[in-house]
Amino acid sequence: MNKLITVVYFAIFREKAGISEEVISTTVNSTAELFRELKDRHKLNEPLGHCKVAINDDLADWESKIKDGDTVLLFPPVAGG
Amino acid sequence: MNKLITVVYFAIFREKAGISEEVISTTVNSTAELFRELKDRHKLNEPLGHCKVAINDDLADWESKIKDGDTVLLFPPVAGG
Amino acid sequence: MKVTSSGIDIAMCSQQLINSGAGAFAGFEGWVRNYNDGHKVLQLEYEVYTPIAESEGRKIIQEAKERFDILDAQGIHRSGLLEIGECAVWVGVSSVHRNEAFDACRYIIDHIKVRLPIWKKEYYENGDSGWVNCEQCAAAM
Amino acid sequence: MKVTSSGIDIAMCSQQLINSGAGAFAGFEGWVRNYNDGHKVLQLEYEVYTPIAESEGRKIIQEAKERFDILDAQGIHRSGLLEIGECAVWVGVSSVHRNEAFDACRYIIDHIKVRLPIWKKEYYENGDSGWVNCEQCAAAM
Repeated sequence: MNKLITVVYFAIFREKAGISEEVISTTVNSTAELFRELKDRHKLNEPLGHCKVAINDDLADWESKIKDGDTVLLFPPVAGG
Repeated sequence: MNKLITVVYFAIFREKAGISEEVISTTVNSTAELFRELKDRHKLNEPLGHCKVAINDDLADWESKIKDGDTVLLFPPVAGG
Repeated sequence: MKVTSSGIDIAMCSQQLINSGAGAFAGFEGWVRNYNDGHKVLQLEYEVYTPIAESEGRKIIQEAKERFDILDAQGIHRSGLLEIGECAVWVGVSSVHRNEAFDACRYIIDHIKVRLPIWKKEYYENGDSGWVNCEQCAAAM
Repeated sequence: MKVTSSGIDIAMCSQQLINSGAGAFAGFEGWVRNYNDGHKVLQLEYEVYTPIAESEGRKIIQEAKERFDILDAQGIHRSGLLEIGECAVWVGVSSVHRNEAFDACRYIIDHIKVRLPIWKKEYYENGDSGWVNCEQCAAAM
């Protein structure tokens, strides 16, 4: 079944995607699957292991499940400090 | 031969000796010998190994030789910071 | 833990950690450097996702309080454009004795750097810019 | 390394270590605590032999510069009467990367505490006073 997911892009991901967020219709179940789907479309070439993800403002991991209506935040490699 | 040595007392040593400095005439050769001589006179009961000594404004050790005219500073256990 | 778009008043921040039982304070400040990896940096921009940066920052501080015998700790991170020499991040820890303050301060800054959703874009003298730690932009330079 | 009988302006001190090549600053502040070894402290007095405190302090900072890859370091120690909560000693270190700043800062404060001719007399609530680290006064309490 298709889910409607809001995806938010940050920093280099936002620049690559050319948008800061979008709503997509997808059949994927996990954050990792979502990332792989978007990676090709938007040329998000950072290795998955260097990136982070959050669902509805809570940090998640790449095995986390996504459900209809979720907002998924895609974080490229961080560089605070 | 007797030497004239100026001895300066700090902190608890000054309080024990009741004076901040004095000129003494002594035959001792090293700082340790000087300390032992003054220890009894002024009840300087701190262990030698916990104390420091300086000669003419340079830190010395307890084997340092003293000579006529030197100023010897006797430092009880320090507690900076 | 706070994210702010204006200058960090370090004296005021550390003042807030002063406590009559505290004997030691360890602080860390990260300043904008003029060089990184051999490139002359003119300016720097931090993008921060504040809700998670602050909640994850508070979690790090809580972890530090559980691991080390400290009295209090705080952290502040800048967002937006910064000039060379400005303070980008500040961490302060108070404790009864000094070793714990140093250990906790180091723990907090180490974890801030790898766990908070903060990205740093450097603007170079030659007109280029790049997101630090991103392989794509590194490869493009 | 300086000894001063007036309040330490920490913001001004750390400002002097800011350098456009410095990315990291680690600082330590020692504050007067209200308790020591179970005794309530009302006030504290530092006696300092300034000529050697300053020369030995400069030596410690020089050693830190030789041992750790840092850019600059400074230290200030108070003398005279201090109230609870006042800053008694400040150490600041700037470096390109943070680990060196932390290591050097710790080295400097560790050595300041054991090598400088500085003595601390505490005045207690019960009217007694004592020189810290002196066995005689400890035994007398």
